Amino acid sequence: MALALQTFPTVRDANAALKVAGTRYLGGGTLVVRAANEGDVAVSGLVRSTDPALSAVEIADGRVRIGASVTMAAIARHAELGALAKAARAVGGPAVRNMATVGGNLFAPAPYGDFAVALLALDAMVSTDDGELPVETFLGGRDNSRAIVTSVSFALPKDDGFRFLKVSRIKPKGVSVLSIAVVLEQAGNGTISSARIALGCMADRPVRARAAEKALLGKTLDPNGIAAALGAAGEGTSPITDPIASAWYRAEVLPVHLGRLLLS
Amino acid sequence: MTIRRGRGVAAINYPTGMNLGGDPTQALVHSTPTGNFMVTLSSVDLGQGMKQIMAQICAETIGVPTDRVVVDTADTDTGPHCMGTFASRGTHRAGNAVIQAAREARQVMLEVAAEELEVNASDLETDGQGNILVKGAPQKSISIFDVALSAHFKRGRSISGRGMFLIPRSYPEKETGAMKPSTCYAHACTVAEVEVDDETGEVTVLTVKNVFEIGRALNPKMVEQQLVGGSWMGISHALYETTEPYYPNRDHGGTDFNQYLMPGPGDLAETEIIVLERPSADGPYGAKGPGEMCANPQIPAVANAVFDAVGVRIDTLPITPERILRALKAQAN
Amino acid sequence: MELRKSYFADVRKDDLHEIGQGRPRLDSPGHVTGKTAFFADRNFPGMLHLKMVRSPHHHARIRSIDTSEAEKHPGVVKVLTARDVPHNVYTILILIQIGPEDETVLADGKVRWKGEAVVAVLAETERAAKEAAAKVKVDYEVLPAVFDMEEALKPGAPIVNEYHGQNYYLYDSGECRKVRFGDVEAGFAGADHVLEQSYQSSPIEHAPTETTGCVVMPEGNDRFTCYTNTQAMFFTLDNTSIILQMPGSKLHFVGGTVGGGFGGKVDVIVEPIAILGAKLTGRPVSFIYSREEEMQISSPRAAEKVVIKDGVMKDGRIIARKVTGYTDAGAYSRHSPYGAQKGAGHYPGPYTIPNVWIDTYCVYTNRTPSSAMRGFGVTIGDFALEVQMDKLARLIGMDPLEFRFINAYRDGDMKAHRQPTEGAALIECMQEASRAANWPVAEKYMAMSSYKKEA
Amino acid sequence: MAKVPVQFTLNGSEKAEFVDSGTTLLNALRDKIGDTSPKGGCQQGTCGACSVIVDGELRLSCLTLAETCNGAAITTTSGLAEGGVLHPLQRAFLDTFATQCGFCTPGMIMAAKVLLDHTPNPSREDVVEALSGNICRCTGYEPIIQAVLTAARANSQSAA
Repeated sequence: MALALQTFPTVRDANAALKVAGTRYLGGGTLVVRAANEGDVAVSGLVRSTDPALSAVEIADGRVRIGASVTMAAIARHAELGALAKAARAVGGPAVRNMATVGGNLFAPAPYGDFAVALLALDAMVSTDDGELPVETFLGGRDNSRAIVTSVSFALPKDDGFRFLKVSRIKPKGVSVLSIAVVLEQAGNGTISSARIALGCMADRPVRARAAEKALLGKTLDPNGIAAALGAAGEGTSPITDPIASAWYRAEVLPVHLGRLLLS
Repeated sequence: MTIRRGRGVAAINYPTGMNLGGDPTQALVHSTPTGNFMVTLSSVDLGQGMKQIMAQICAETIGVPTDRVVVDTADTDTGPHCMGTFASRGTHRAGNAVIQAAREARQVMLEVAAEELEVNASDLETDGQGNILVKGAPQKSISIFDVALSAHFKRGRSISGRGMFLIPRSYPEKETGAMKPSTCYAHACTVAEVEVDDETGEVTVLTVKNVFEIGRALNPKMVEQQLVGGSWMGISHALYETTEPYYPNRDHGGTDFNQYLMPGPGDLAETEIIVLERPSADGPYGAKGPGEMCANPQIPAVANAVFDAVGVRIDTLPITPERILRALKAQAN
Repeated sequence: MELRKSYFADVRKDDLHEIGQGRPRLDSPGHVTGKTAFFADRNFPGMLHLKMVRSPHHHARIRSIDTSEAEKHPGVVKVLTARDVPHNVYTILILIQIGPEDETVLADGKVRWKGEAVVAVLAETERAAKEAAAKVKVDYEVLPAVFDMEEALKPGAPIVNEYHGQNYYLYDSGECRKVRFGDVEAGFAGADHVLEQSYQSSPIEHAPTETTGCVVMPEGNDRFTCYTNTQAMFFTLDNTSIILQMPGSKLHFVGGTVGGGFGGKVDVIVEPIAILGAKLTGRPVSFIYSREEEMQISSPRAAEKVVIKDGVMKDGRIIARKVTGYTDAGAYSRHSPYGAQKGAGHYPGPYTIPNVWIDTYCVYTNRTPSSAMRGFGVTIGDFALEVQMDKLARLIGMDPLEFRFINAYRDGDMKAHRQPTEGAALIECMQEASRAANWPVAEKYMAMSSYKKEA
Repeated sequence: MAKVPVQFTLNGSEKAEFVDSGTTLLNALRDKIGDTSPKGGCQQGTCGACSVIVDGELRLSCLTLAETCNGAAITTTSGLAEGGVLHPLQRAFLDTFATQCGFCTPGMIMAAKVLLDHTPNPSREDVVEALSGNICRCTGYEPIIQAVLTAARANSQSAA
């Protein structure tokens, strides 16, 4: 059977069509068309929606809502999303970034999904027609998620409040050994008042480093201040082993790279 | 974090050809009615530039500019036998066959010219621009265009030649291993300079200085292409490449260019290439085969540089950050 | 790049017109305009697409193959199994009398590596071929597999390939290719230091940007034109002729424009089965490896293990070198027996050593068959040799570059495989490297010459 | 099988074909329209050999469905030369000997063209980033980087 594509103006109709077994949603194509090209015959039909809301970026009252079809390239060049540009540029090469979408990145298995790591640190909300879910909850249940993601939303971090690092063996473009996103708030005396740290490749999907976050509270950003956090960085993680690196290596260098990111 | 710097050297040689199997290649050369030359082969151009080099070799031998030569390869209905493009044999074997074929064609061409000019063929020479001149009396000349027309339409001659180059098979002596595995050897010496991050095991190759001795650079620009690309591949082999990252465990083999690692355009070492030419006795215009050799010396040079930088030996390829980090941790204990 | 014309100027005449000129490549205009015709750029009406059903097991007995559902799948035109292949058991180097035939075009009763071809499906579209391939049912009895060369050589190891009967290639010289020169044990006994070290590599992929493949057109005259990216036209034609029991006059191969090879396209893998498909269907057939197949199914550079034992004197002379090399052929020979033997002819490297002992083994394991790659039989050996040289120099407290000058071969020196050295140039390469890298060595080394007469 | 219409401009000329639904742009261009300049190196989006320009943006034609390009303006390497005169990038690839096997070349030229269209005077880092999705196994990249920088210089000189 050919791989038929159905196009719907509304997400609602697309959601209905997705109920057919073997049907997958077509975002940028970097995951699902690749799977079909590689012989995944379980993919028998594709559905997409041309709803303009999926391609919108709205910024109001310090919060941003990014439509699920917005590409990494669009985020990277968006004047008001400069803080996120580094994370968006971490995905693929130029052509991939022109295709890969925010919605698709939420489904990308490790070592892919670097932007989802950023969304996790930003504590984003993921919207579908069924409602909104915290990104962490969404990622946990993504394997069984059938509803089309329509947008993600989060509070825009302050200029220096968001840090992102992708460690890759190949430059400038390569998949992750690991990626780290950090959202920090500091009190007037410089001590850390709030910290969210998200990790890529430290499990099959992005995970929070809660022990490290906790260990940063009340500390200053210097080698002594972050030492406990680095020691706890790997707690609760189960790094992947793949052709890029072993779980052992990822676990070994996570504190090194987290330390460099925090002190950068 | 400490970035440690080190440098390493390696020197190698590399055999041309596959003498242990017997190593023939044949070529045909003929002229068209207007004095262009067709080289017919079944040799394969993998991107290294076989077609261009065979054209230059034929042109040099016949005595015409390269743009007067067309290379027709590889069609088994028309091209005579070639073992194939491997074992650094393409230029060497096919080049020798083309020279022989072109010499035979040149001889006919000079004979026809001699008849037209009413001199002895042995008194003629080519000027490399498409003319045949009488030695010592260059005002007496004829164009190869006119010679070819004469051969085809007046004299009934075929300006053509057959070339065959065969290295007979060498059978290794059972007990001593006495054998002739190759015809000639190319040489290289590489010095690599690296930085190693001793907290992550990551290696950056800063510079590679490669000296290659390749017999004769038939086309220096194309030699440069191969040597630069080969040097990159050598570094790639040293630090990145494997289809079985956990060998001999078969799991986690890469299936795409994201998982199969090679240095990207942002990972390039500053690369210097110096070429020496000691013409080989049996190569076409002295050429040896540099295409494979050029990717070898960087591997041990980088390995030795890593040791020089951080004092650990990684004797297993590729020299990954993980292997270095494990060795550094073992060293610290 | 710089040409250093001062070296060897006395033996070289630079009086040529076309040779030595950096002429533009006549193929480049086609490349930059996208007009160069690679094999896959030929598309014929009615062309069928061939997809391979591959073994999911490293080593297994095939109890049964059921292709009935696949044959009924819409768009499927032909399904091929071992019994369709006239001469199914072959080996590439039989053309130069290096046997035995040890590999199946399509698996017959057994698979010996994960990814081995079992059933070929020809369909109107790639999609239909893939869907039908998924419907082929193969009943396997999984057998113990061996992946480690040392394990494979132990008594009682699972036999990988019955056509050999043991897990190594049997040369006329026995279980390995041997080189014996001088008295290596006496050399070790007289050495100031003896150093034995072991080196290891894993398989490496050629990774050409164009994957292996061919397009076959049945002509009206009972001949078959095969557009291919093989690196060896007649090697492929002649092997195809044997496999298909078809006179070579029926076969017409067109190639010579290849999107990178690096040794990865010397195996005869895609052409015979594609031509068979074209013969049995009367239709054009395309068989092009996916990138995954190129990465994991096509032959890689063999993994190698190299053990080097050296005897060295305090003054820097290496007086004995023993090398034991192991080439991991995977499940079938392909070119590996040649590569292992080429290694025997390459050791002990470009150095003059009076006592040499070399054993090179070609070992079978249950992995993707390996074959030739750029530097075949030499690349990993050079890694081992040159790291060993670095270790030896440091062991005796000598500069690594100077240490190489002391041992470098020169014209007339007898090599271990009993050929006198001709045309040496190692010393000059090292001298130039010393200058270029600002790595000074003693003046006496800069005064040396490969001609073996000191300047 | 359901056929769907695809209609777009390719290098300035109108193209209309019926293809199987789900056909990639790469296959539509190569098999239906006969433009074989985009190459299928992986069909995974990891090699860049199939790169084309769709409405000014670099795309991987192997992961783009042809029917999603209706109404688009598509540029491929085969359409760059005008009246037999090579595009400055093509000229530069020749002059710097930046092609060996040539299989990656059309994709490289596409990636470079998008860069120069937006950034006429790129830095080396810009070039490296622009080529980062394209694999070359022959050249070691340096000659290709030099080709793009050379083309940029030629452009700025001819504009001056």
